Amino acid sequence: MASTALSDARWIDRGEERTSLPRFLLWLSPWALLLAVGVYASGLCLYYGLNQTNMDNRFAFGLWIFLDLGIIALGAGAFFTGFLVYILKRAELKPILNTAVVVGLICYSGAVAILMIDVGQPLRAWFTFWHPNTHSMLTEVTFCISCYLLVLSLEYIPILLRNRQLRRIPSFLVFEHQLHKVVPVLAAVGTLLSFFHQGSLGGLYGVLRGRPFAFRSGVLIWPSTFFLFILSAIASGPSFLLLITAIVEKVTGRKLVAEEVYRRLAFISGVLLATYVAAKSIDTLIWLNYTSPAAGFAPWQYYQHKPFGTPILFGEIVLFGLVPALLLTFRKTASSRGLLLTAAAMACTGVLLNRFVLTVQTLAVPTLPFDEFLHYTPSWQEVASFAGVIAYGVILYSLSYRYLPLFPPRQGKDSHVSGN
Amino acid sequence: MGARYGMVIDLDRCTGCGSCMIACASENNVPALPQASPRTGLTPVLVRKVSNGQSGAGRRETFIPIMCMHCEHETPCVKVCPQQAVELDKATGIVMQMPQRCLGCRYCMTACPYHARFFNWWDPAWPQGMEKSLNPGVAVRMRGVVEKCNLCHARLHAAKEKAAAAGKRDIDSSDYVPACVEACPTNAIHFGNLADPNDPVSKEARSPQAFRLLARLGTEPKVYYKSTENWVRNLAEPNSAQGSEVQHG
Amino acid sequence: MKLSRRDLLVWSAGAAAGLLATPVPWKILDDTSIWSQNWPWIPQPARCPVETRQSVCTLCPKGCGLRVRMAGGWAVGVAGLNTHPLSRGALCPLAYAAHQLNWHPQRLRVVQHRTNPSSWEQARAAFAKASKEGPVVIIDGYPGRAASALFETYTEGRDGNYCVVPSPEIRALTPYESWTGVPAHCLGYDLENTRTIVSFGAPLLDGWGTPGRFTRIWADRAAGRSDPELRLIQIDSSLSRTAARAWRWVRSREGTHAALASGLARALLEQNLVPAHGPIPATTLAESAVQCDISMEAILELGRSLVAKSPTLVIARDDSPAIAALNVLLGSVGARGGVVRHSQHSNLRSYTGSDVQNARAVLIDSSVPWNFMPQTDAEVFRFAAWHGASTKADWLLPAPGFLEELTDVPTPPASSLASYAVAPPLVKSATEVHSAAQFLSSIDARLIPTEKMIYTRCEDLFRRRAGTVHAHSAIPISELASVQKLVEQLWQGAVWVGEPSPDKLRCRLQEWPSATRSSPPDDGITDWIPPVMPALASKLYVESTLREAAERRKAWAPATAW
Amino acid sequence: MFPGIDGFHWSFGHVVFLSLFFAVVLTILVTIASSAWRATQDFRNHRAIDLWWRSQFAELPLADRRCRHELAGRVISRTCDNAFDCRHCDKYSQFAVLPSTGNVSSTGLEYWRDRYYHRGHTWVETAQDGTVTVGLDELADHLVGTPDSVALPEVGEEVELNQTAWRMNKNGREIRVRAPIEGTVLAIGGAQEGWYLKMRPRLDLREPGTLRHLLRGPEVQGWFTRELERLQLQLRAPSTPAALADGGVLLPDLMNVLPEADWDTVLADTFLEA
Repeated sequence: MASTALSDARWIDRGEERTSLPRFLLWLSPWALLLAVGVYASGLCLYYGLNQTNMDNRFAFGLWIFLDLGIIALGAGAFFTGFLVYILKRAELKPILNTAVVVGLICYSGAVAILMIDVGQPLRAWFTFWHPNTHSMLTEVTFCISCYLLVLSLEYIPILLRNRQLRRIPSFLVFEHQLHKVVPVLAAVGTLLSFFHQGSLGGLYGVLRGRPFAFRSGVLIWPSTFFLFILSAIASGPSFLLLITAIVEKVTGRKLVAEEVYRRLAFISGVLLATYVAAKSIDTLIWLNYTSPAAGFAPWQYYQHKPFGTPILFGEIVLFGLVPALLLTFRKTASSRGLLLTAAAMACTGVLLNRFVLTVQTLAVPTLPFDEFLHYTPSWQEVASFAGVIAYGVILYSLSYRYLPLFPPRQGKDSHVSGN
Repeated sequence: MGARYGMVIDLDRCTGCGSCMIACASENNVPALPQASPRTGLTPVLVRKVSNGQSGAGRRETFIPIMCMHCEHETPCVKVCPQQAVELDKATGIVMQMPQRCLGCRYCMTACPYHARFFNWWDPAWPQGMEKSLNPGVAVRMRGVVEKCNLCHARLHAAKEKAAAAGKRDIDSSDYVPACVEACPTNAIHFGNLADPNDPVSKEARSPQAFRLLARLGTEPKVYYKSTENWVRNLAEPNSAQGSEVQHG
Repeated sequence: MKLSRRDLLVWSAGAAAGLLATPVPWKILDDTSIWSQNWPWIPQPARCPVETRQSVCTLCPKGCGLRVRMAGGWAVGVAGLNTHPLSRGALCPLAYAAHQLNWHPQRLRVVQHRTNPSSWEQARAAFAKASKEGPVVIIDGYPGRAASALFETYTEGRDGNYCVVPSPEIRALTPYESWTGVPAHCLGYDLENTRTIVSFGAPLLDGWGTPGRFTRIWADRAAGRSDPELRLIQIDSSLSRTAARAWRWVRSREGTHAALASGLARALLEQNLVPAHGPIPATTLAESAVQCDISMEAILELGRSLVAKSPTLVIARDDSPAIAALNVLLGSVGARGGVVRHSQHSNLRSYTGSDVQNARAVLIDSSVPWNFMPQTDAEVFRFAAWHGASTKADWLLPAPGFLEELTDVPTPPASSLASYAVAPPLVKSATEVHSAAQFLSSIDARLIPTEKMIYTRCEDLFRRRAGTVHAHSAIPISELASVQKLVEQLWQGAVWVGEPSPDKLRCRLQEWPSATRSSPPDDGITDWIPPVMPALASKLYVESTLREAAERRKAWAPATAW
Repeated sequence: MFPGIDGFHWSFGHVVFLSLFFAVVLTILVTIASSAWRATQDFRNHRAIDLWWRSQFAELPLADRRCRHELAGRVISRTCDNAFDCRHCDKYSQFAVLPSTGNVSSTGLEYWRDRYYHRGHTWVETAQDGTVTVGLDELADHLVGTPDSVALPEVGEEVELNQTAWRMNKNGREIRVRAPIEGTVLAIGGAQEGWYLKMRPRLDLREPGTLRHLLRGPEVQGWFTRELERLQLQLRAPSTPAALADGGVLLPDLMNVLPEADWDTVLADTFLEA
């Protein structure tokens, strides 16, 4: 790798193997294209309004809200890892801390971006800070997410400043040095915020008295979904990190973190997921037998509409809940790479499924006795914006991986094998 | 506790002509856009056609005008709005929507079990010159905000001004009649103050034939319905209902 | 001390911080919401005082009373006039948005000659030329007005034809013409006093007749009662709006109303429910039962319920004589609560294809349904306020729109009493428009202009001293001091209503009319369809599923949503 | 929320919620502000340079971070945790400093007994008048040979310990030579007399600790040996002949001899470039 014109070797950490710049750009280009399409679609929605989507008065929330809840749940790995490392002092998870931060940043910034398109009057988005209705879960969500996004960007700065070239600038390096000292504080704040907004996102639907399918009884001002969301989020977060790391290892063909880190993540994820499944089952039983009938809705009514029958409930709790929980918890299964990754993927799917049911199925099932079961297909603009966010995530992660020390310096760095 | 305005709608009298829908839209400057559809249109009052599900001679149909029910207790939309754009007016019991404060998050729409809230998917528009026929009393809502029935609040406002001019404290009930009530050719919609036990409407609301939609949700809607037919009264609660909406493709 | 840049920075930062503590920036921020509410492209309603005027709707011949809210010289709202004796404060749904119609994109604004823009001068010249060459035919959709009289005198002058395209209600009354010798325009139904109504598909609760008239009666005397004072029996192939609300809905196969009528007649006779004199229908009970797909028992039962509460009135949708004959059998013609005569008009000729045979010019008044089109090679001059689908005419002449012209409102179709009202011009037209009457009198100076004629009609009313004027209260016309008073009242939206016609209606039926369906009228019009829909009608036809698809196609498609 | 905003009512919920929220915001802002503030403070009292060096030191590969005592064979293995700052190293005194003996090395690389060596391959030679001379050592010389260009500091310039002493350019690669000692530049030597700096050290040379951070005697021996091993490994790039057999002699001007070797890494390891 002699320093030719088309080389960014000076920017890549010494001794780290990275593919050549042209190949890297080649890898980025399709994502960049996707991102461009997404930006265009979002532009349409902002310029012409939400008539560009297929949402309507009855399906007032659509794909986007599902996306937001989904990726925010998966992004929970960021705060939870921070919590484990800084608050609970689980040093063994330090290697994936940076990855966790980047993934978290991607998830949250993506979600906020989509939310900005999703509201009919983005110009007035700040009104929530202005006339806050503290009884609304959405207020809590807005406040916490915006704060936490700030926290994440602050946590990202030190990683950014450790870039090989940037760290040559004394002021950057010193600032990074100082910032690094206070990161635990940020982690603590982030944990607080995240616990709240993950919960409030669950509360978002749990409080909908008018939608007995989603309405849940709870404690104090919080419906049960509040706590279930926290649990499911911190359960799936580690799994998602595990998955991402594994994928990166596959793509780059390099060993990034110790097998032990995987096991640790899997175990944490598994145990939490098991707890979640238990809680979720109890909650579901209470809902089916008390909450829903009290509102005048016989539970069977919800599940008589295909394809949203009882299988979806089974899938949510057992297939994508209990099964991965067990697979992840037990060392025997978790030590097999294939099983481990499958289980992690299933765990993430389960949480996404849960978010899907709560957002989409809630609106699809009728409330008025003479309502029809509704169908809705997102427009290409919605899908494109969705895809755009994913592309944005891939690009940001690729750049971070290439130019920033996401993972600890590789073993064998000292044996000075020259990169190719 | 001030007035509690509400309605009793006599479904036996509703012929489904839709006068209420048009009168409402005209009174409140609701735009009518060609690109709208039954699911994206703005119909603060929406008359829905419901059948008892049978076919042939045994078939029965009825028309149910649905508007904001102005729920009194735990008002779903008021609770969820992140920025106090929806409020339950203490003095009148009217659930007020403040479009100039709405950011169009549509959370309230998902919260409303009656689908009585509508989103301005398009910029409001009228054919060339037709804006001259707009009602001066009501401001036009812009794209991207939610709107709904506010019991013709402009009329209440006018009535109050009139009363104030006459030096009276309370408005004359004949001065405040929502457009849909006024327009109904069969007087099917009765409007009045439910807080006043002597008001004919509150008497009617207590009649055995009166019912409310989804009353068991516990939101205390202030729009009552009334019917002599059992199958219609059964439409109040989902698990006792047989009926289904008649969809004309 | 000298002010260093640092001091300046510190000072300005402090100032900024201090400003944040005051309401000013926050208030300004808050106001942005108002700004974002008022983007320049969002239309704002005019800010001016609103006054309420009374008038009569002239969109169709049914003459409903209106309360029009006016602001800045434009109509901004329409509501029913409660003191109106016929419409009784009710309107058809479309009327509530009628004030939008004048701004409809389909509004006809300039004279068009075969779709090319032309001028009134050219139109006049063309019409004058054509009328010199040969007879002129004038077709009217709203007989009885001063304008109609003007049309008549004009055509009488030049051996032309004046004929009328009757509304569906009048059409349904035509069978009685031959049996009673009274023109259908002078006949009506005494709905107020009848106790059983058998409707053969007539949309009684869906815009039939003067909408408010029957709906109010029904609401007061029938709605929601198990044993109503007024029994409404609806015979329909499908569950129509009226059927859905009727006391009984009898389901008969599509297009078998006449057959059912004959069957009913047989049922009545066989059970001796009616005096058996006069002719007897050929169709047997069994036959009609088979045709209509109803059991014989059901027909017999229907027959019994027909006479259970008399007086009984049979109302048909079309002009099938077999159905009309039922009224004769029941003795309801000329009787209280039956088919009655309300006034003595001259005999009006309903339009038939032969009328335009040898005509050189055909003038179609704006009141004629847009879907009416005579088969002729004569030059057609069509007056219309809106395009509708009427562009087939050689000349399209922009007529006054809603509330734009002074016109009088004669007795509405199917009314039981004669009535007279005046619709004053409340709003001005944006472009130059002329009614057919104005057009003719601008050509022929000898014609009496309608304004003058309306005034003379008021004089006649006043001279006859019969009937009552319904303003805020009902005043016997005899109590009015002068003609001016009457004119004043009428111009403010009052309605004159005459007394029941004194002379008895005699009806004789030679033989029972055949049950075969009468051929549809040769102009192809079976129902009145508005030329255009007000924009807000989309609430019914586009933004909701309230109306049946077919209905929507029929009414909305031609009305071309803007 | 603020005076003059219509339609907003304070409630208990607001007080609790908003105060909590603003507490959080405050915490976040304070943390970032404080770290920024402390950063500026570091610059003000010259800790910044040291911090900078230390965090760069942390980035160095382990091999470059061996403790001098390990190099001297006094301990089996030890990684320096004090950025080579033996002046303030509590471990330093734990080991007796043996006098250096002999100056001939078996590696074919010479080092002088009276010179003090810095890990960045520079040496310091003290003069009687209290000044010092700074120059590149043998190994560095062999690597770079004659540089294409050299940017020496101005006379009178202050040079910081472990910071750039001067820069050289060879085959389009920039090489930064770290200063072995802090002081003021008195004179500079040009190409013919070999690149060197004559400096007046900031600290008093009579102080025993002044040059304590630099390698001497057997330490240099051990260090050179390891450095040569490293080079051996690194320069054994595919398709290149063994540049130096064990115990062999370094060829001069290696950068030209083996252009295809991974010089990026080699130079960085040699001149302590993180």
